Amino acid sequence: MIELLPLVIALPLAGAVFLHFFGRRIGEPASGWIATLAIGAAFVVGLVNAVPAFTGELHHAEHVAIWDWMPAIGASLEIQWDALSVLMTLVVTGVGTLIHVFAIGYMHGDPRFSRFFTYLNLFAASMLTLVLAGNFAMLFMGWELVGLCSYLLISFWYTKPSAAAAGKKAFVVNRIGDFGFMVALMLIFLNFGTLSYGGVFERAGEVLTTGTAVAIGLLLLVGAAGKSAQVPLYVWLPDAMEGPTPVSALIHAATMVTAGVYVVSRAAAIFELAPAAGYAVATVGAVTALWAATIAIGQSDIKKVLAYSTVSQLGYMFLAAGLGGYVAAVFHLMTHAFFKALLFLGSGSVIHGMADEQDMRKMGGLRKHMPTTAATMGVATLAIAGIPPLAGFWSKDEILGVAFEGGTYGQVLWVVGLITAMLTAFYMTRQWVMVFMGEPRWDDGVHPHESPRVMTIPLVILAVLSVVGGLVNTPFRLGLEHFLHPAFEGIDLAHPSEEMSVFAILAAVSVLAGVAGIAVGYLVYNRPPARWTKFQEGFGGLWTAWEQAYRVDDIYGATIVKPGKRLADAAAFKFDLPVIDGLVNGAGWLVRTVGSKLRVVQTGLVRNYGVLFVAGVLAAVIWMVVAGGGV
Amino acid sequence: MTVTPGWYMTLAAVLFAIGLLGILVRRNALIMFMCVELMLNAVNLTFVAAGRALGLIDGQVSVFFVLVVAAAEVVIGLAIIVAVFRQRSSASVDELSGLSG
Amino acid sequence: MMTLAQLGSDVSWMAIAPELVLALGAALVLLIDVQFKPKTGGSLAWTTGFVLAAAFGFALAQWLRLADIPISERFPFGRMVIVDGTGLLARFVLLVVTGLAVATGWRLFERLGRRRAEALALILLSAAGFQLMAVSVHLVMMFMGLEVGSIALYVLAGITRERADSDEAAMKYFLLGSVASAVFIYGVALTFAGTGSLNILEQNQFLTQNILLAPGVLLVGLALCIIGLTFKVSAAPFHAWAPDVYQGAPAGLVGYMAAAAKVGAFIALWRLVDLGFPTMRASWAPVVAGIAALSMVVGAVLAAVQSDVRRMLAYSGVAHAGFILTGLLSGIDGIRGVWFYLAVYTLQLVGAFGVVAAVTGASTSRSAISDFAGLGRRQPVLAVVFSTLLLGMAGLPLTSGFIAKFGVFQDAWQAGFEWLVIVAVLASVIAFFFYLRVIVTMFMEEPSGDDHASVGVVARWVLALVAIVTVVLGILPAPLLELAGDAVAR
Amino acid sequence: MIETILFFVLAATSLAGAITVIAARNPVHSAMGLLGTLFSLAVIYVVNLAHLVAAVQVIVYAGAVMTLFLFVIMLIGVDKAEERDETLPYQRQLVIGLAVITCGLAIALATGSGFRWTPAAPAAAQAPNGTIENVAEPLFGEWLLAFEATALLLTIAAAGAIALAYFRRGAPEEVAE
Repeated sequence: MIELLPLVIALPLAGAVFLHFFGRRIGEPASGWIATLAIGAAFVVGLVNAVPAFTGELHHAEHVAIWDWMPAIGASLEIQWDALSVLMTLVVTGVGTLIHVFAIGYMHGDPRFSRFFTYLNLFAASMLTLVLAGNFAMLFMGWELVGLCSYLLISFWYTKPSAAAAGKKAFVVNRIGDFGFMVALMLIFLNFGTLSYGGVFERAGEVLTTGTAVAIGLLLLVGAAGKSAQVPLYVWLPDAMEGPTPVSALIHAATMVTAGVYVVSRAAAIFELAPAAGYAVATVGAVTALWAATIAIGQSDIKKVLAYSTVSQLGYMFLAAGLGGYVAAVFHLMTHAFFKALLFLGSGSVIHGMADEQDMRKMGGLRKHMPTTAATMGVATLAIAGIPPLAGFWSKDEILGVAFEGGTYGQVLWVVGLITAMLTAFYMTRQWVMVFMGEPRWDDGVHPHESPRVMTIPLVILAVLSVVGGLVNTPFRLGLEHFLHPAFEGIDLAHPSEEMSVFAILAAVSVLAGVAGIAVGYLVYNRPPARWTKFQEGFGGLWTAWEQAYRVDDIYGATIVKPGKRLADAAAFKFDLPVIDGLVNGAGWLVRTVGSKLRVVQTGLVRNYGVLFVAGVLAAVIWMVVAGGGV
Repeated sequence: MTVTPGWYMTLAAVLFAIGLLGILVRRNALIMFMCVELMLNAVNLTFVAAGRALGLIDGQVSVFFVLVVAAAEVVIGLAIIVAVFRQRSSASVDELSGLSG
Repeated sequence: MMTLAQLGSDVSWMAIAPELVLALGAALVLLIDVQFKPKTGGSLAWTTGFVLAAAFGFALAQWLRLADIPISERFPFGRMVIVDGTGLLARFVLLVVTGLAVATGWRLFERLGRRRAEALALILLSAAGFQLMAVSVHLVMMFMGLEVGSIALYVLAGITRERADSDEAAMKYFLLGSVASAVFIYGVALTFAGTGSLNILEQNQFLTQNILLAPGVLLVGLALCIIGLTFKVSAAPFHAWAPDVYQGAPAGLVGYMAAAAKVGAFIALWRLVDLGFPTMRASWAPVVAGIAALSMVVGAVLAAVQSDVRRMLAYSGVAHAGFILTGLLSGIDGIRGVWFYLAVYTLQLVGAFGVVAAVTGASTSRSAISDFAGLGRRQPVLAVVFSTLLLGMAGLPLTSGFIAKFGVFQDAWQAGFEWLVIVAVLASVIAFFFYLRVIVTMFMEEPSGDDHASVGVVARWVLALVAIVTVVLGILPAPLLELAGDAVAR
Repeated sequence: MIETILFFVLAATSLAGAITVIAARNPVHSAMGLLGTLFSLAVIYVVNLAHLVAAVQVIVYAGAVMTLFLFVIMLIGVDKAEERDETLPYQRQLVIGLAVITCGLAIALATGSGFRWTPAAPAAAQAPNGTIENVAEPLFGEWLLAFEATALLLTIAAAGAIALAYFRRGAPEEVAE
């Protein structure tokens, strides 16, 4: 059945192509269902082929060649099917399918309904290209395609200037990361002479010096930080909330932003040789986690909270991956995909029910009107807050456990992670309470209503997954660890302590932190808004800073964008014209001058040519004899 | 003082060099051909002398092939001279500089 | 006493069947001309095409059963030639190039009158010569192949003898070429003296088993052999003949002249340095690298200042010779990249000269770039084909030229010639501009003067095909790369 | 001893002939100089036991090739003196420079190797006796293919000569477009 794997990419791609040509004619909701069918079928194909991985028969990575483009340098279309890609594929297609279904309801009535699904399918195909790639060339292809599709999706409502700007921003910031990624690939190619995973990772130990490995690791980190919205390149993600909510759920919870984590895990063999780069990854992750969590606290836009929360959780994954806890990182990636997709879709359901209202201060008391949404989002909130036995608890605890075992530095990061966990519990509770509890604070003329079945059923499924999803890897039964083991063969994986007492204490501490966060959130926000203000004023200027996201955008604007723009202007008119043109012209002039000087040699006279020939003969002969030690 | 094949080969080298430099100093195409013949003869002498030193007949066999090539080159070369001469009434290569740069 | 049976002891007609077919075909063409005195060239064209196809068929047949040929039968004719994949690939390229050249330059043959039979026979014989050169592992045999190929080319350069330019080209080519041949065969004689053998494989055997205390004479011999071959591929500083000859020779034949010599000489050069003298790598590699670097720089810089398309192509050919030499430096595996480069470059070269012949006339000698102004409007198909081929030569990504350049650069980089790769990339950048200049002229400038451009139906299709192949191989190089890899393995 | 004397005499005559080729003003004199070199070499071949080569040298070179040369010299009427002064700028200086370098290289190589240019030679190598039989055996055995290739060469020579120098009566002479 493994030969069918290319279908995983081909099906969504075919869906996109089909909808591109016929979508408008088919109209809604049929085009939505076709897209769903395409990705659903991809999920089924993936699932069928995942069976050997589940039964433990997939010991080594299987390869399916689609097209040998340049086999010599390992650049071909080739699927690598190992535990890591199995997991990623199932998450992408599985969660993706649910999001597609949801989107059918959410995008109801949009004039570009079918176009939306074209993009969604295209995006899914790109993401699957990325995770299924068997070499860096194909990975890069998927990487770029994903970026392109996210641009299309974020600025889907391109008539809104903010949406168009957000798309552009995502594109530009990602480009910065991509540059690092590209340089990393070049270094890899120059050192290994190939781009295929096998050729690189198996020989990493013998080929790379520590210095090179660190360089490659750091460059990969730059690329990953761009895609996975890490400090300092995270700024595009909150803005990207301008896109339709299913897009946020798909891109910013389940798929694209996890690409960075995926790449770091994939390149585990390189990071293993470069502990310094690993620490850099962990540090970036911890800083991001805390930084974004604080910002999330101050947000009042329902989606902005989730956006910063996503950034923060991705920081978590980086933290784990940087310390060698790849399984923990991938585990959290998976559970996060469940509950964050659920949260995004839930918020979408709320926005849908509230007639496109996104300000949480104008919500409240919605649980009576949207019971399913409220319940499922409640589950997700508990899950992300790390309340046992929900999914988030297990994965978050594993990350914290890994950090705790990671020496002194790891324990510092553990403290950061713990604080972040508490903050996460707080702001998520704050969100849920503000939206669903208390008195209604709606604008006039808003009549909240529960969303149609097509939207709530995915919510329920995701809620179930958020509850049980964590059970695949508990300290009692390391299912995921065993499952992923073949993909990390030869990698020294970091584990949480295996002693039950340590686990129990750590778990107790983190649960306590979560409960504390929930308690504060509930106590403060389940009251009239006046009390919130009082609470918030207690933080003084800090709260304002959080509310304004530390004004990072303004800072970037002032320090990078504006000078950059000015520089670009200056470059175009002052530098470009005289200097660049001068350089080009100068080079051209040099070539022409040298050329016309050399041309004189070509007199057209055979005897002159003869002199040149004989001189060349003598030079070559003497050089050769001297080089060969002949005299 | 015994003559070794090396002596003959040195003589051949000198003949070859004379031929090679002759190409550069003469402007009459016919004489330039003669210089090429001179070079090929130097090669033949080298082959014969080397074959003697090595005790191999291959050196002498090679001479026949160089000879055939020399003959074929002469035929074509003289034909080209005749063709050029019909156009320009001159066999001086210094006058052939229409193509340059 | 020797008997006939002994004489035929290791004769393998199959091993040289393509050359035999070409030689017989040449004789046939001459006989048809003498016997029937055809007014038009139709019958000769068909004969030539048939002969080329038959030769190709024999080569293909041998390729298909190559794996079954035991090692003992790989060196027939007293170990003079080798039966291997590289040699067969060289034949494929040469035969295809020959066919394309005849098809695209057919207008010239029509105008040659009764001389067309000789021209066709000479083309077939020279192809046979270069093929023998590419399969020989015996230096005198290699010399014979070289001479058979080259002497025919001297004549072809001057075949439009009524034009002073053509005569001049023939004379220059012949004089410098025969000097280079003499240098080559002198080098052969010196390596014979130095190693006691004329067979490349035996020379290598001798050198691996013995350490020479004073290898001076042998080194001179090797240097002279390398010079003789690099002359044929028009590498600097032995390139001076190329621009003049390419400009003076009839346009319809230049493509063949440039391509065929390159195929034969490069494969022979590879056999010489990598099969015969790998032990002396430390001596020849720097020299070859130096020649390569000089060729790339001189070729690119001088091409940039040309105002004649054919001179520009000639100088760019010098640069390309440098690029291919770059690939030769990486040892025995380098042949894959070299062969791929040769295949795609010669194809583009023949195609490009085919277009030049169509635009400026098949027997003229001048083809100013300004003659191409406005071609995009006059002959859009030709203009697009020419642009594609030029971009392929420039090495634009998504053309076969890019893959080829990439391959040889990569090989050279891995062989430790990083500096050479940097020079090569710089040269490619310069090269890009002069190729672009022609394209800009074709599409952006107003036509000047009269329009002579005309192209036959066959030539048009063939040229379009070459352009398509250039693009397809840029996107889908794997089959051809595999073929090249196969050849090394076999 | 005899061989030593012979060597110096023949070296002298062959070099004298070669210098005549490149120095004589009259092409006919050059041809005569070449002839002298060819004959000297033929004798050297005999001394080296290359009998058949010597015979062929006389017959083919001195006989056929030189006759052809002389014939063309007469045909195109250049049997008159050539100007001595160099017309190309720098040509003479460059050639002198190259000649000096060539001499230096030759001396360095010759002395560096002690005139032993054949390091592969076994100590007790017997000079091969170049009788017709001894030469013919490899020529038609191992070297058969190369021998056959000469056929191609001669065909090319014939066809090429016709293409370049045979002017058919009444045939249109203009192919330029």
